[in-house]
Amino acid sequence: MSALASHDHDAPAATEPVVVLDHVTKRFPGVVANDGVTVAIHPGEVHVLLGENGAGKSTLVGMLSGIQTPDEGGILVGGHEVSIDTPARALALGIGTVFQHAMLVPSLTVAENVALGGPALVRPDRRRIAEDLRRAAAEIGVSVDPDAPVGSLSLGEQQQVEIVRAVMRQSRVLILDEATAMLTPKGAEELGGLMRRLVARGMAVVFITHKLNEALAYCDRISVLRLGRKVGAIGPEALKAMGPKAATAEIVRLMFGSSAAVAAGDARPARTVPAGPAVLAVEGLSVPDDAVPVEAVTLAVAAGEILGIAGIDGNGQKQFAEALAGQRRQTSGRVLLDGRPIDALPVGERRKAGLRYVTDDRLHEGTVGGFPVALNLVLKQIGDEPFWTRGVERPATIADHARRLVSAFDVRTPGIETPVGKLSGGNIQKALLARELSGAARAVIFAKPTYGLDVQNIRATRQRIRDAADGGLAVILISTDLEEILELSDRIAVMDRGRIVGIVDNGPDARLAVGEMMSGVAA
Amino acid sequence: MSSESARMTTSPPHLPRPRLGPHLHRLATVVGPVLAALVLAGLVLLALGVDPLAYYGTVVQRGLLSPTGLQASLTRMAPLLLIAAGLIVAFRAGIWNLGGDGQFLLGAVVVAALGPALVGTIGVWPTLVACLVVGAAVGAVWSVLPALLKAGQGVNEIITTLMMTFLGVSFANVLVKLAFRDPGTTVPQTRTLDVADRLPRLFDTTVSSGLLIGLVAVIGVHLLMTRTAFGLKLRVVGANTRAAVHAGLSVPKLTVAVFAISAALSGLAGAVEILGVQGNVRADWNPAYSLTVVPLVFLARFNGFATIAFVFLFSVLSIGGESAARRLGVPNYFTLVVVAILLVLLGLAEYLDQRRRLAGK
Amino acid sequence: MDALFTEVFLTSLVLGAVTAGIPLMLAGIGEQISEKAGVLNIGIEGMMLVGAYTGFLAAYGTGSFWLGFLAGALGGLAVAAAMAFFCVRLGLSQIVIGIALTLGAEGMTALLHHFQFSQSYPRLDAVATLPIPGLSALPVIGPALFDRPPMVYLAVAVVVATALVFRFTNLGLALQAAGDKPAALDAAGVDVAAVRTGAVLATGALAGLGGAFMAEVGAGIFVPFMTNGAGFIGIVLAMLARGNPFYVLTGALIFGACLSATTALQVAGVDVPTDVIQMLPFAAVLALLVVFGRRASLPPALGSHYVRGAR
Amino acid sequence: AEIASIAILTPEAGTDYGWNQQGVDAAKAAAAAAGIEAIVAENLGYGDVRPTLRELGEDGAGLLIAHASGYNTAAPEIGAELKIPVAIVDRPDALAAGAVADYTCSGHEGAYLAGRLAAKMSRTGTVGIVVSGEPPSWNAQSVAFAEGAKAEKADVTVRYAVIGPAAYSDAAGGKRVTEALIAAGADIIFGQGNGSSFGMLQAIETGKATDGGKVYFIDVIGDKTPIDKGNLLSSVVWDLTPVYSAMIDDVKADKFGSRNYGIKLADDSVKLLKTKQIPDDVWAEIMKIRQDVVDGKIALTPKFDADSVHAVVTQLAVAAQ
Ligand SMILES: Nc1ncnc2c1ncn2[C@@H]1O[C@H](COP(=O)(O)OP(=O)(O)OP(=O)(O)O)[C@@H](O)[C@H]1O
Ligand SMILES: Nc1ncnc2c1ncn2[C@@H]1O[C@H](COP(=O)(O)OP(=O)(O)OP(=O)(O)O)[C@@H](O)[C@H]1O
Ligand SMILES: [Mg+2]
Ligand SMILES: [Mg+2]
Repeated sequence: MSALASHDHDAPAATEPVVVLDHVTKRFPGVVANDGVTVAIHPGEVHVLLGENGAGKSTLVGMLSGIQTPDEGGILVGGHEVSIDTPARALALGIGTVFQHAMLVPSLTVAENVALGGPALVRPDRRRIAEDLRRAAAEIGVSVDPDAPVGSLSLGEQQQVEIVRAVMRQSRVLILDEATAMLTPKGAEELGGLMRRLVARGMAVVFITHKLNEALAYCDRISVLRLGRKVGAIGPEALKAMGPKAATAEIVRLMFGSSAAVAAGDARPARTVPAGPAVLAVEGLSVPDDAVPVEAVTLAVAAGEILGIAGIDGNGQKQFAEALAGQRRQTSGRVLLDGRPIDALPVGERRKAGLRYVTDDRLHEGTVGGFPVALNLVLKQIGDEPFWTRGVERPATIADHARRLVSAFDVRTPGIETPVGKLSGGNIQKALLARELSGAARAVIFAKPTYGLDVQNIRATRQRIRDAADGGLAVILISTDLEEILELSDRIAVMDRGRIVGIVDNGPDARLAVGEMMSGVAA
Repeated sequence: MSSESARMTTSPPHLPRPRLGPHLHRLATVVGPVLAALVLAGLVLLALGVDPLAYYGTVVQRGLLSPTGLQASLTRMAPLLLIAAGLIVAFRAGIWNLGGDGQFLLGAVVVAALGPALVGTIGVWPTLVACLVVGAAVGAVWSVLPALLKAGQGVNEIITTLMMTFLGVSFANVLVKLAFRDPGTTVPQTRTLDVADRLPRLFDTTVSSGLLIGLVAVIGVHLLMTRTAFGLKLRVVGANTRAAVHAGLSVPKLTVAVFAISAALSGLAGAVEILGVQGNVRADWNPAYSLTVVPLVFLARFNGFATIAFVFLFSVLSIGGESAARRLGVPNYFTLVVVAILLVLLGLAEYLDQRRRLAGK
Repeated sequence: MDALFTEVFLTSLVLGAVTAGIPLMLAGIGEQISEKAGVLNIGIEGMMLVGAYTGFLAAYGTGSFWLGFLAGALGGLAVAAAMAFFCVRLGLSQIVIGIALTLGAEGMTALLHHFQFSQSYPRLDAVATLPIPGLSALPVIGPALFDRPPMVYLAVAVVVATALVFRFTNLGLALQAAGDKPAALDAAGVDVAAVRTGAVLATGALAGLGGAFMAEVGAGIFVPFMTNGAGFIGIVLAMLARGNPFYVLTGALIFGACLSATTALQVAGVDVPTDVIQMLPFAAVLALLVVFGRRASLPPALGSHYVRGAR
Repeated sequence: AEIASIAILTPEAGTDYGWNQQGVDAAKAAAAAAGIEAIVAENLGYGDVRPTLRELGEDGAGLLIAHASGYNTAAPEIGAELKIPVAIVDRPDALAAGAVADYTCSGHEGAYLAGRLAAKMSRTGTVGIVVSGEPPSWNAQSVAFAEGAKAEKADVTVRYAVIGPAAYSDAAGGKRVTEALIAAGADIIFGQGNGSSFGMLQAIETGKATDGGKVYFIDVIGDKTPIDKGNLLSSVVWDLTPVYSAMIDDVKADKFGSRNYGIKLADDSVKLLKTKQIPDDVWAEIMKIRQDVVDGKIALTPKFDADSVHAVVTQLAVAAQ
């Protein structure tokens, strides 16, 4: 306790806090998600909450936004004790939240989503809402189409809509739970600017992120959670006094309880790129899609090479990856693995041939949440020897396999029979990597492999990707995180509206070249 | 927007290997609500001026304790078990086959026409086997349209199977009246399979060996779904279609397979009911077993053994209830009320149990 | 043929189709509201039956058809309240509870009928009609459509009102959100359970009204099991209508028309088995599905219980 | 053989003023007359009655009366198993000495009279037949009614409609179809149904014939006078008591299974109900016709299949156009 609690750099603030979480405790079965946490949120400040996956950040936010209620402790708004037992109550108190996972109704338009919650038998004033939306969007420097059905928007666009909606509501407190995770670097930067403008108007902003550079760039105050406890805080003065370098080191120390170096965002370690024949070659691949069809993509990856595919989310990356994996029909083109055409093969055959695909949707596509970890680890080998003999399950073999992978890939789980959905995002991702990287692989496609993970898990995952390449696999790395692409890739392709608009070698000039291609400057 | 089917509940939890503790616990969560239901229904009886103890005494006596009553209960189980087996496969695979009654009835009608026609030429045993196969096949055929529409176009199977059932019930009547009619009688019904040519009875009782077929089917289906690769594939499809596609499973093929198995079991239930008990099909006959079995299978959480227990309970109640109603002058409708109260309370018990488990015990 | 197909006879056929169609329509609209909000209401058959019973009881007891309709709606509402409590509040399986409520309603109404009416079989008088000036004078459709009990017009008004609510109000948005992504509705500050409860209650009231219409206008009497599966046809209509109330109306009228067509053919002496004609509406719908193969457009959250904060 | 009790099984409640009530009441009356007990199992539905049959056998019933055509497969089987005589309907060919006898009842003679009556009294010249389904005894009565009407007036129009398959409880359907027949010109409806017949009655009570006058109802099996509102013209009333009494006697005399039973005008087990809606002179004429039937001057053969009904009514309907 004393080791954890003695790192308070927080000084009393000049302003009265607008919201105070006063020694709140929240327990879930088998876990204390928040343990006597006290956090004060001040108007005019961006308050960053940091902590590794499962530290309790979202739970804290949940109590502010009426999704969860504290088991112990209280919440003060404007100095008065309140009970925030429903989301409606939170909204009424002026607390607006952009949740970690999109909270929009896909079948309604943007404007209709904003109208939700209006008086029942009244006709929503779509025109006024649309105007308000446009105005608020302009304020943030984004553009939204009020009449677009939400289902047709990319996840990034949806998150923008949610931010615009929260801004529109003129909340006193705006909570952004990992709001930048789906944004492009430029979008994230714009959001940072917006947060600064909002606090300048006296609003309080709570900002949760796993990206320390973002945190430091926009915050006034930082609170760090670890294992459900608040283990430290850095106030505005202390932050200024420390400077970014020292602050980063201090935060990492607080978050992980060690002097772990900040690995994510480090410079690219030197790698020798083997120039061999293409292991995975794509020739003129076209994939039909209602929203973003993929058109005539040609590229090749050699053994031991990492080809990064950069691009703003929703530009056909998903369609491309699915077509490679065999989950989607292609209209034309060829896919060759070790020179052998595989485009006629179904998913399972492609996997047997050595092609692996780590999906970006670990929860809804990569795994079956209600099934145990052990079964999820053989999900793509159902019926195969040695896990099944003549179609009959061999539980012992499956369990052995699972135990081996769980320890090799450091999957933190109570047991191999635990439903995989109960694990944290980082550990689900490790399980996914374990499944895809084990066995005789030849080429791997990683889609947004570190999305939503904490610093340590990001580091571990990126190391896996490097190790995979070093072990002689051909790697395609699809990511919206430019830093990640630059850190890992040997060559970088940029995808825009379903086309590859260019491929460059990674190097000192790559950032500029890729950035230009992504923003459509160079075509 | 989504091609996923409607989810009736959250997908069934993965079953850990059976241990004794949970089974006893499960038993306790069944016995409690059964008793509570009896008390509640007893109050209704009191209101009707009937002695509840006498009523229940008769139900237990006639449905469970008396040899003929017990035999009747066991015989009644056969078609219910087969239908339940079909529902377990479908529901675990996330497919809401509500067309069991149509599949059952058509299987029954075709078998009723075929049996008497064959038995004279190929003998009893070959006839029985052929009829079982044909009944299952007819059931499966009646699911082809919903299966293809679901697999190919994502058309919701609740609509199509309900429609096929409405259609099937009428079609069965048309077949009985126009195609398979017994010319020897003015009653619109098929020819009758002689008692001697039906499925043999078990030992020296009146229990039809259909019971064994039903038990084998439910247990077989349970093992299929929990212990085999094929069953796991179906469960993956049921739990998460996107994950199934991602894992390289052929969702359309598996969907068609699920429909075929599920409907074949319903058709087989029809065959067993005809070969084991009825001997023929009359026009307008429709016992509508499927709809009563659906909640039983849900309450059993798609577990085969629990299903057997619930089907047994239901059979005892309906056999004993018919008798008690007559003896005590309560209209037979009262059995419906008892079953309704029982279903609600069993559901409620499961809810309380789940909440207690969530609260961490 | 002209000897038979007189204006009076044609009128009666259209009138019969409408009378048979209206309970189906009310049930279908009701089911549609529940389904839109994410609740699969399998108990609708029971709600109709109870509505038929209470509606008849009140109309017979008070002599007022209006009180009968009111009582029918309340009867359906009472069953729906049980459904809402068990399925929306507690989250019990909608299938189990729905079937249980239907079985219970069948049993209870039959029991009550047995003790009250099974000796006397009381019947109601004809319902007074409200001719709509001008329109009621039209040949055939005038008397069949525009010289009907006010409840007929009201039922059609319910369809229009439902369509307006779906299309133009915040409530319509909330209903859709509750069935599409309840968590988003919750986060927007709307109580999902309240919306769904309201939807289920509305379903019960409309189904009860449909049952009461069947007993008061359709039959003029209550007999056990008289709804005869109308609730299930309502479910099918609602699912086929893809959220559009006017499709429910059309579908219900088609079902009614098929019934009248059966009668017309028989009365004309055309020897077609009734069973074959009864198959027509279902076969037609299936044929449509095969030809147009419409993707399922059911609300994604249909049938699943919403728990705040769970994922 | 000695016999201490008889048992009757009916598909619906014995309070329907119709088929079920007639069976239950007659069984009680016959048993009382013979000084033995009657066990009643009503409301059994159309499913599997084998368990009930076995139970009644165990309870000591010396004769099982399976009072529904749907029971006529199960009952002989269980009767053979338990060695108890059974009485069934609609399968005269199943006669087996000591074991099975049939009492396929047809009020066709009465229905013929009803047809004569209807044709005499119809103002519009059109009469209607509404049935909830097409079981053999109703078919026989429908045919006889149509033939009677035709015999009375060659130019009478007979309209026929079935509510729907298995529409026994479809009261709304009964009303709708009856209204259609009234609109088609019928001012007298010959109605056969269970729960649905109350819907027919309601349509008749609340409807008006095409000539603006009252519509009348001719019922079957039971006597609905207690619940009549002035529209009941007549009924083809059955009395099964003599049938059951004869069965009991035959069981006692060990002659059961040597003959089938039936109801007929001659012994008044079928008769036409006289209501005050029937003028005395008309009634007198009808009674004369009755005598002719009893005497065999008018020969009537029952036709139990639906095809015969369709043939007769189609011919009549087409002739009308
Ligand atoms: N709804 C819930 N039910 C049960 N346990 C929960 C629930 N939500 C959170 N927890 C528990 O609370 C802990 C804290 O979770 P929380 O979501 O607050 O973490 P976080 O800091 O937001 O993590 P991440 O960075 O992954 O978003 C988790 O480890 C988990 O065990
Ligand atoms: N309903 C739940 N039941 C049990 N545990 C839960 C539940 N919801 C969340 N958790 C736990 O909360 C922790 C973090 O959950 P949260 O949803 O905030 O993040 P995540 O989506 O798992 O991970 P990431 O932040 O990487 O997206 C995990 O440890 C997870 O096990
Ligand atoms: Mg998280
Ligand atoms: Mg979180």
